[in-house]
Amino acid sequence: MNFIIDALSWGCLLLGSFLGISGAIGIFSFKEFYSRVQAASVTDTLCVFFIMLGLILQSGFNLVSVKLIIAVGLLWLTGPLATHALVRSAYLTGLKPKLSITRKESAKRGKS
Amino acid sequence: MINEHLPALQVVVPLLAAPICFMIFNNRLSWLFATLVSWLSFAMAILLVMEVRDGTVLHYEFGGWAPPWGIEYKVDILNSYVLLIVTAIAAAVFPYSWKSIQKEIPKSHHRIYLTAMLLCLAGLLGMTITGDAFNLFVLLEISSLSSYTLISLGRDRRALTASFQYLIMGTIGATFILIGIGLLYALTGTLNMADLASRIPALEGSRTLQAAFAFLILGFGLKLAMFPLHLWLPNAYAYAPSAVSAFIGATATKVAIYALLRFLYTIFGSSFSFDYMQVQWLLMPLAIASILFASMVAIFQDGIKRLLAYSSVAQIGYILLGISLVNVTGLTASLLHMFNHALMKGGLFLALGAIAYRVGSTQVKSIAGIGQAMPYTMAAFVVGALSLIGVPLTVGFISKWYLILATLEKGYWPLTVLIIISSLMAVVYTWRIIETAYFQERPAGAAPVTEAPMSLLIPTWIVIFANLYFGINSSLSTDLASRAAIILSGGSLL
Amino acid sequence: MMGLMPVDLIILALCIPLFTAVGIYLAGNSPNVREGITLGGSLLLFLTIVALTPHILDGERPSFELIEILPGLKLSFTVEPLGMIFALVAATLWPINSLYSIGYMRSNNERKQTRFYIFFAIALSSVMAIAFAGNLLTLFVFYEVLTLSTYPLVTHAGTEKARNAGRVYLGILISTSIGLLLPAIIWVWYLAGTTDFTAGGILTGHISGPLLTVLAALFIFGIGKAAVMPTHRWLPAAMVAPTPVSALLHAVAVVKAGVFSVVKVVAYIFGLDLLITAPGIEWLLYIACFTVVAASIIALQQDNLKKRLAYSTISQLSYVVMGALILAPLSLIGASLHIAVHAFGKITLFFAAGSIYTASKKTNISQLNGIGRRMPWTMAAFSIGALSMIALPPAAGFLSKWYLLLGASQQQQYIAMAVIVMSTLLNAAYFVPIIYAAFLKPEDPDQLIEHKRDHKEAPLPMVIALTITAAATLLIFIFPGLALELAQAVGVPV
Amino acid sequence: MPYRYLLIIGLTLFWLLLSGYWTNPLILTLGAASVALATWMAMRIEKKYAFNEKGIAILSKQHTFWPWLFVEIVKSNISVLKCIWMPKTHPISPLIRQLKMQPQTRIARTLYANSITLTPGTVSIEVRNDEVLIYALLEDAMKDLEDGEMGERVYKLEVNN
Amino acid sequence: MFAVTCLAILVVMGIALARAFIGPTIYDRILAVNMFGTKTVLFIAVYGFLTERPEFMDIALIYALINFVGVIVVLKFVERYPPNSAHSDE
Amino acid sequence: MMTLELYNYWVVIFLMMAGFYMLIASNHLIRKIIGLNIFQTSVFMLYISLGKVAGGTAPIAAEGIDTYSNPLPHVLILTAIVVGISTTSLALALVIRIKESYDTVNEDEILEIDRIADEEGSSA
Ligand code: NA
Ligand code: NA
Repeated sequence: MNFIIDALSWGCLLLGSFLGISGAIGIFSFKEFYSRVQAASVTDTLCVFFIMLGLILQSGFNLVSVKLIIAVGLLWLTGPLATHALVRSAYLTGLKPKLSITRKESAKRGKS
Repeated sequence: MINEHLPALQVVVPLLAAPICFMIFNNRLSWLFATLVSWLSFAMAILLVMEVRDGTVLHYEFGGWAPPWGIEYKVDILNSYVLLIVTAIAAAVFPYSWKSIQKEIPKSHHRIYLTAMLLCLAGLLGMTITGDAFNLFVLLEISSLSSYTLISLGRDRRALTASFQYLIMGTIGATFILIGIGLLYALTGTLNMADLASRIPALEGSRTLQAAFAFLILGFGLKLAMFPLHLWLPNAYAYAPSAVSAFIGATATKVAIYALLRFLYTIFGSSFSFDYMQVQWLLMPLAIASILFASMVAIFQDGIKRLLAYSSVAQIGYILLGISLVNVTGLTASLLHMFNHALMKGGLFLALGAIAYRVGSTQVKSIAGIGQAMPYTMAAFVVGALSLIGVPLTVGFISKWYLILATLEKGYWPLTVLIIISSLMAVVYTWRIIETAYFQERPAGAAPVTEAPMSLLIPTWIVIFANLYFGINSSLSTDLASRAAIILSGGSLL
Repeated sequence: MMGLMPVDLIILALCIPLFTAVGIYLAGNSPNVREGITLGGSLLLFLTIVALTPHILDGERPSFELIEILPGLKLSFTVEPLGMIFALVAATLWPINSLYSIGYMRSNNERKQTRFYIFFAIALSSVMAIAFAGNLLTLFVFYEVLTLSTYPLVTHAGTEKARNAGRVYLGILISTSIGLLLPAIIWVWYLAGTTDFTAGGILTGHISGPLLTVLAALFIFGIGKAAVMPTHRWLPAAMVAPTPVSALLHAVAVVKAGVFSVVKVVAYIFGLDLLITAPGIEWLLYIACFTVVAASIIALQQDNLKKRLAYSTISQLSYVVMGALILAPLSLIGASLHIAVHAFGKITLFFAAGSIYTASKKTNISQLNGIGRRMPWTMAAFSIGALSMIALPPAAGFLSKWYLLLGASQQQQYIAMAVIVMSTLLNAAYFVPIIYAAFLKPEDPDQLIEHKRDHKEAPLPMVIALTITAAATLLIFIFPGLALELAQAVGVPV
Repeated sequence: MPYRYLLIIGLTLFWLLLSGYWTNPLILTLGAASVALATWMAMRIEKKYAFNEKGIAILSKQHTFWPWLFVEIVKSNISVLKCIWMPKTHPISPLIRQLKMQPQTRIARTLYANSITLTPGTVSIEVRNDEVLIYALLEDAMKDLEDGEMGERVYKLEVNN
Repeated sequence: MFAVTCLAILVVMGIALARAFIGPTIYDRILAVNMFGTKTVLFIAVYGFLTERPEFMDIALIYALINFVGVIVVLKFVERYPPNSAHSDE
Repeated sequence: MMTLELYNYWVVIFLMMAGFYMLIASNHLIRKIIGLNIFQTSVFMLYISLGKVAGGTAPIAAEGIDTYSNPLPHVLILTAIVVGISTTSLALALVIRIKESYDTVNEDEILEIDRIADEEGSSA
C-alpha cells in the first residue's frame, strides 16, 4: 500500500516538475508577452496541482495536507486574478499582441 | 519609586508623548504638551545626573529580563552628561518652536513637527542610555527617521532633496552600524554592551572583529558627519526649519559621537581601538582635514545657516581631534566640546531663527543693518559667535583650552597651531555676519525690521547665557567631563 | 576717594568708564547731558588713578582676582609701575581728549555721536584693564576687547572706504594676536604653568636657546598694536577715523597698549637676564631699528598731515620696542618713559591736525603755508609736539631718548645708537619744514578752502585741549620726577 | 443563512486550520479579532459590489461544473504543452476576439472570466457589460469558447439556482 | 525525489529570473516575477518535506498571499503611471 | 574550499555591492531607494545566516526536534525590516514631494534646476 502511494506520489512530483520546466521553457521560447502568459499559466495550474498532490500523498491526511489543499486553492484563485490584471494592464496601456489574424478579420470570422 | 524607573522613563516619556501629541488636535495644546514633556525630560536628566554624579551606575532591566537576554538601560556619568546636553537643548527649543514654526511650517504640519521632534528626542535619549547594541541601532533609526521628516518640513523645496540625501547617507551609515553589530554578535553571541566588552579582549586577532570595528567606525562616521562623510550635513542644516537646525545641529551629531566613544572605549576597549587598530591615525588626519576644509568653505558661504553648518563640520573635527589624541585631557576636551558646541550652535541657530522670523531670510546680505533694529537678537548672535571663535569667558574658550592642552601634553604643537589657525578662520566667517548686521546700512526699500518676539528671545538668551555661565564658571562641565573621560577610558589612558 | 583701599580703586578704574558708557547710552537723546557724563566720567577716572599712584610709589602692588575660569587660569589684576604709567597717561588724556572731541564732533556735524562716545568709554575701560592686567590671559582678553571696541570708531564714517580700512585694521590686529600672541601665551603657560606677570620674569629655567628667541618673536609680532614692521599696516589704514579717534588710537589707547604689552612681556615674563641669553635676539632689535628708520622715511614722503603723523607714530613706537629689546635696565626706563612722553607729544600733534581740519578743512601739508598767523595757538602747540618727537629740549621727548641712548651704549648696541641719531635727523626733516612753512611762508590764497577763507582758531574746547597737552609735554621735561620714579621701578622686584 | 454568517464560519474554519493552536486562549482571542476584522472589511466590499449570498450558493450547488472545469484545464494544458515542445507541428495562432457572455449576474461573469483565464491557452483581457475580450493562443481554443460550452455551464449555475 | 522536485523548481525559478532580466517589456518582467513567486511557494512546500519540516507550509501559504498582493500592487502602479518605455526595450 | 563554504557571505557581499552600486551610480531617486533596499536586505541575510546553527533547523518549535538555529537574529531582523520599511516609505514620500515640486525625480535634473534658480536669484 505504502509502495503504491509512494509511487503515485513520486509520479505526481515528477509530472509536476516536468510541467514546471515546460512552462519555463515556454516563457523563454515564446516570442511575445501574451503567448508567454499562456505558458506561465501551465505552471500555475497543473504544475502546482501535481506537485501539491504529490506532497499530499506523502503526508497523508493531517493538518499539513489540509494546508496543502488550501495552498492549491489559493494559488488557483489568485493565479488567474493576477494573470488577468497583468494582461489587462498591458492591453490597456497599449501593448499590442502579435496576432496571426487581425482583430477585424477575427471578428468577421467569429460572426460567420 | 519613580527614581527607580527614571532611566526607562527618560526615554519612554517622550516616546509615548509623541503619538499623544499627534492626537491632540489643537496645535497650541499640542505644542504646550510637547513643551511640558521636554521640560519633564530635562528635569529627569537633571535628577539622573545628580544620582550618578558620585560615581554610581544605574541599571534598569526592561520587563524584568536580566541582561544579556533582555534590554538593559544603564546610566553613568558619561551618558547622564549627554542626556543633560540633549534635554537642555530640547527644553529651550520646544518653547521656542511655537513662534518660529508659525512662519516656517504650514499650520497643518505643526503636529507632525512636534511629534517628530519628540520622537527624535526619544531616539537620541535612548541611544544615549541604552546598554544594548542592537537597541542602539533601533533608537538611532528612530531619531534619524524623525530628523529626515523634520528637515523635509523646511520651506524651501531644497529641504526635500536635502532630506532625501541625508536619508540615503544616514541609512547607509545605520546599515553599516547594523553590520558591525551583527558581526560582533556573531563573534560573541551577545548584544549587551557590557558582555561584549568582557568577551572582546579574547578575540583581538580576529579578522571579523576588525571588520566589525571598521564597519562601526564607518557607520558612525557617516552619522556624525566625519570628513569626508559630511556631505549630507550642510544642506540638511541649511534648509531645515530654524528650530530643527537648532535642535539637530546641537544634539544629533553629539549623540553619534557619544555612541562612537562607547564603542571605541567601552565595547572594543582602548587597547583594541587605539593600540591594536590604531584608529587614532585614521581619526586625526580626518579631523584635521575637516577642521581646515570646513572652516575654509564656511568663509565663502552666502547663507548663514550653511555657514554655521560648515562650522559644525569643523567643530566635529575638534571633537574627533580630541579623541584621536588618546589622552585623558584630549578626551575631556572632546566631551567638553560636545557640551559646549551644543550650547554655542544651539544659541546661534536659535538667534538665527529669530532673525529669520523677522527678516524672512538668512542670507548674509539680507541682514544688513539689523544690528540696531534687533539689538537683543544680534547681541545673542555675537556672544554665540565669540563662543564659536573661542574667546575667553565663553564656553568655546574652555573646550579649546583643553584641546590645546591635550595637544601640548602629546607634544603635537603643530596641532596647537592648527587649532589657532582655525580659530582665526572662525573669526573671519563670523565677522562677516557681524559687520553686515552692524556696520552696513539697511538697504533702501527694505521692509522695516523690529526686535524678535519674547518667546524667541528668551529661549535664545537662556542658551546664550549658558554659553557665558559655563565659560566663566566651568567647574560643573569640566568636572563632569573629566570624570566621564576617566571613567570612559577606564584608567587606560592615565 | 582717599579713604578707599587700592583694590577698590582698581575696581573703580575698571568700572567708571563702563558706567560712563551706560550713562552715555541712557542720555543719548540729549547731547549736553551726554557730553557732561563723558567729561564727568573721565575726570572721575583721572582722580581715581591719581589716588592710586602714591600707593604704587610706596611700593604697594595691589591685586585682586576677578574669576578663575579654569584651575590656574584666571582673570586677575595687579598694579605695578609700568601699568601705572600707562593708566596715568590714558586717564590724563581721556578728559582732555573728551573735551577736544566735543569741539570736533559738534563743529564737523559727525554722525552717530552717541555710539562714538560709548565705544570710546568702552575702549578706555579695556585700556585700564590692560594696564592693570595681572597675567597674560587678562592682558590678551582686554587687548582683544580694545581691538573690537575701537573698530566702530575707526569705521565711524560708515563709508565703504572706512569699512575696508576697518577690515585691514581688524584683520591685522586679530590675526596677529590670535595667530601669534595667543600661541605664545599658551606656550608660556605650558612652560611655566602660570602667566602671572612677575618682576624678573617667570620663564627662567623653563626655556632657553633658539626656542626662546622664537617665543620672543611670537610676542613682538603677535602684539600687532606695537606696529613693528611688517605688522604696522593697520595704523595708516585707521587714519580714516575722525581725528579724536586717531589721537586716541595713535597717542593713547591702542598703540600704547601694544608697546606697553611688549615692555611688560620683556620685563615681567622673560626678564632681561633671561632674554639676553637668547641667541639672535638682536635681530629682533634690528627689525625694530629698521622700522624706526623706514617709517621715518615713508613719513617724509607723505603730504597728508595725518598720514605723516601715522608713520611718525610707527617710527616712535619702535623706539619703545627697541628700548625693551636693548635689554638694559636704562633702556627699559627709556622705553617706559617714552610711552608717556610720546603720548603727550603725539596727541598734541593730532589735536593740532584736527584743529586745522576743523577750522580750515585743510588736510595736506602743502596747504599749510602761513597758517601759523591764523592759528597761532594751534601751531605753537604743534611745534612743541614736534620738538618732543625730534627729542629736543625743552620737550619731554628728549628724556626718553636720552635713556634709550644710555642703555644702548651700556649694551654696546652701536646699530641702535646710530639709528636713534639718524632717526632724530629724519624726524627733524619731516617736522621742521611744516613749522617753517606755517610761520614763515606767506599764505597761498589758492589753497584756502571754500567757506573757510577767513578762518581763525578752531573752537575753544579744542584749543584748550591742545594747549593743555602741549603744556604737559613741556612740564614732563621740567618736572620728570613722577614719571621717572615710576619708570625706574619697572621690572624691579619690590 | 445570511452571507455574513457564512463568511464568519468560513473564516473561522480557515483560521483554525491554519493556526493549529486550538487551546491557547490568547491566540484564540487574536484569531477571533482577525476574523472580525476580515468580516468587517469583506462586508464593506459587499456593500459596494453586492456579491450577495446568491453568489455563494452558485459556487456550492452544481458539483458537475468543477470536475468539468478541471478536465478542461487538463486538456488545455496538454494543448499548450504541445505548442511548447513541438512548435513546428503545433504552431501557435494567436488571436483576439470579443465574445458575448451568457451569464448575467456579476458573480457568474466573474466566474466565467476567471475560468477562461485559468485554463492555459486563453485569457480574458477585459470584461465590459455583457462582453468579454479574449486572447487565445490557438484558434481551436477560441472556437471552443465560441461554441459556448463553458458559458452555458456557468449560465446554468446561475439559473438553476 | 523531493530533491529532484526542488531542483526542477529551482530551474524554473532560474528561467523566470532570466526572463525578468531580459524583459523586454515591464509586463514580461512582472509576469516572470509573479511566476518566480508562485514557484517559491512550491519550493518552500517541497523543501519542507525534504527537510522533514512540513511546518514550512505555513510560510508557503503566507508567501503565496504576499506574492499575490505584491503583484497586484505593482500592476496598479504600472497601470496608473505607465512607463514611457513600457512597451519597448528600455 | 573556504570560498565555497562561506557562500552565504559571498551572496551577502554581492548583494551589498550591487545595492551600493545602484545607490551611488543611479541618478534616479526611486532606483536609489531600490538600491538602498537591496543594500539593507543583504544585511538582513547576513544576520540570518549568522544565526545558523550547524545541524540546526528552522526555529519553529515542533516535536522531535532538538537542534534549532538561533532565533534571536531573526527577531532582530524583524525589527530591522520594520525600520527598513519605515525608511523606504519615508523616502518614497519624499520622492513624491520632490516630484511635485521639481517635476522630475532625476538627481542631475534637480541639481540643474537648483543651479538655474540660484543664478536667477543672484542676478535679480
Ligand atoms: Na485560460
Ligand atoms: Na490562461
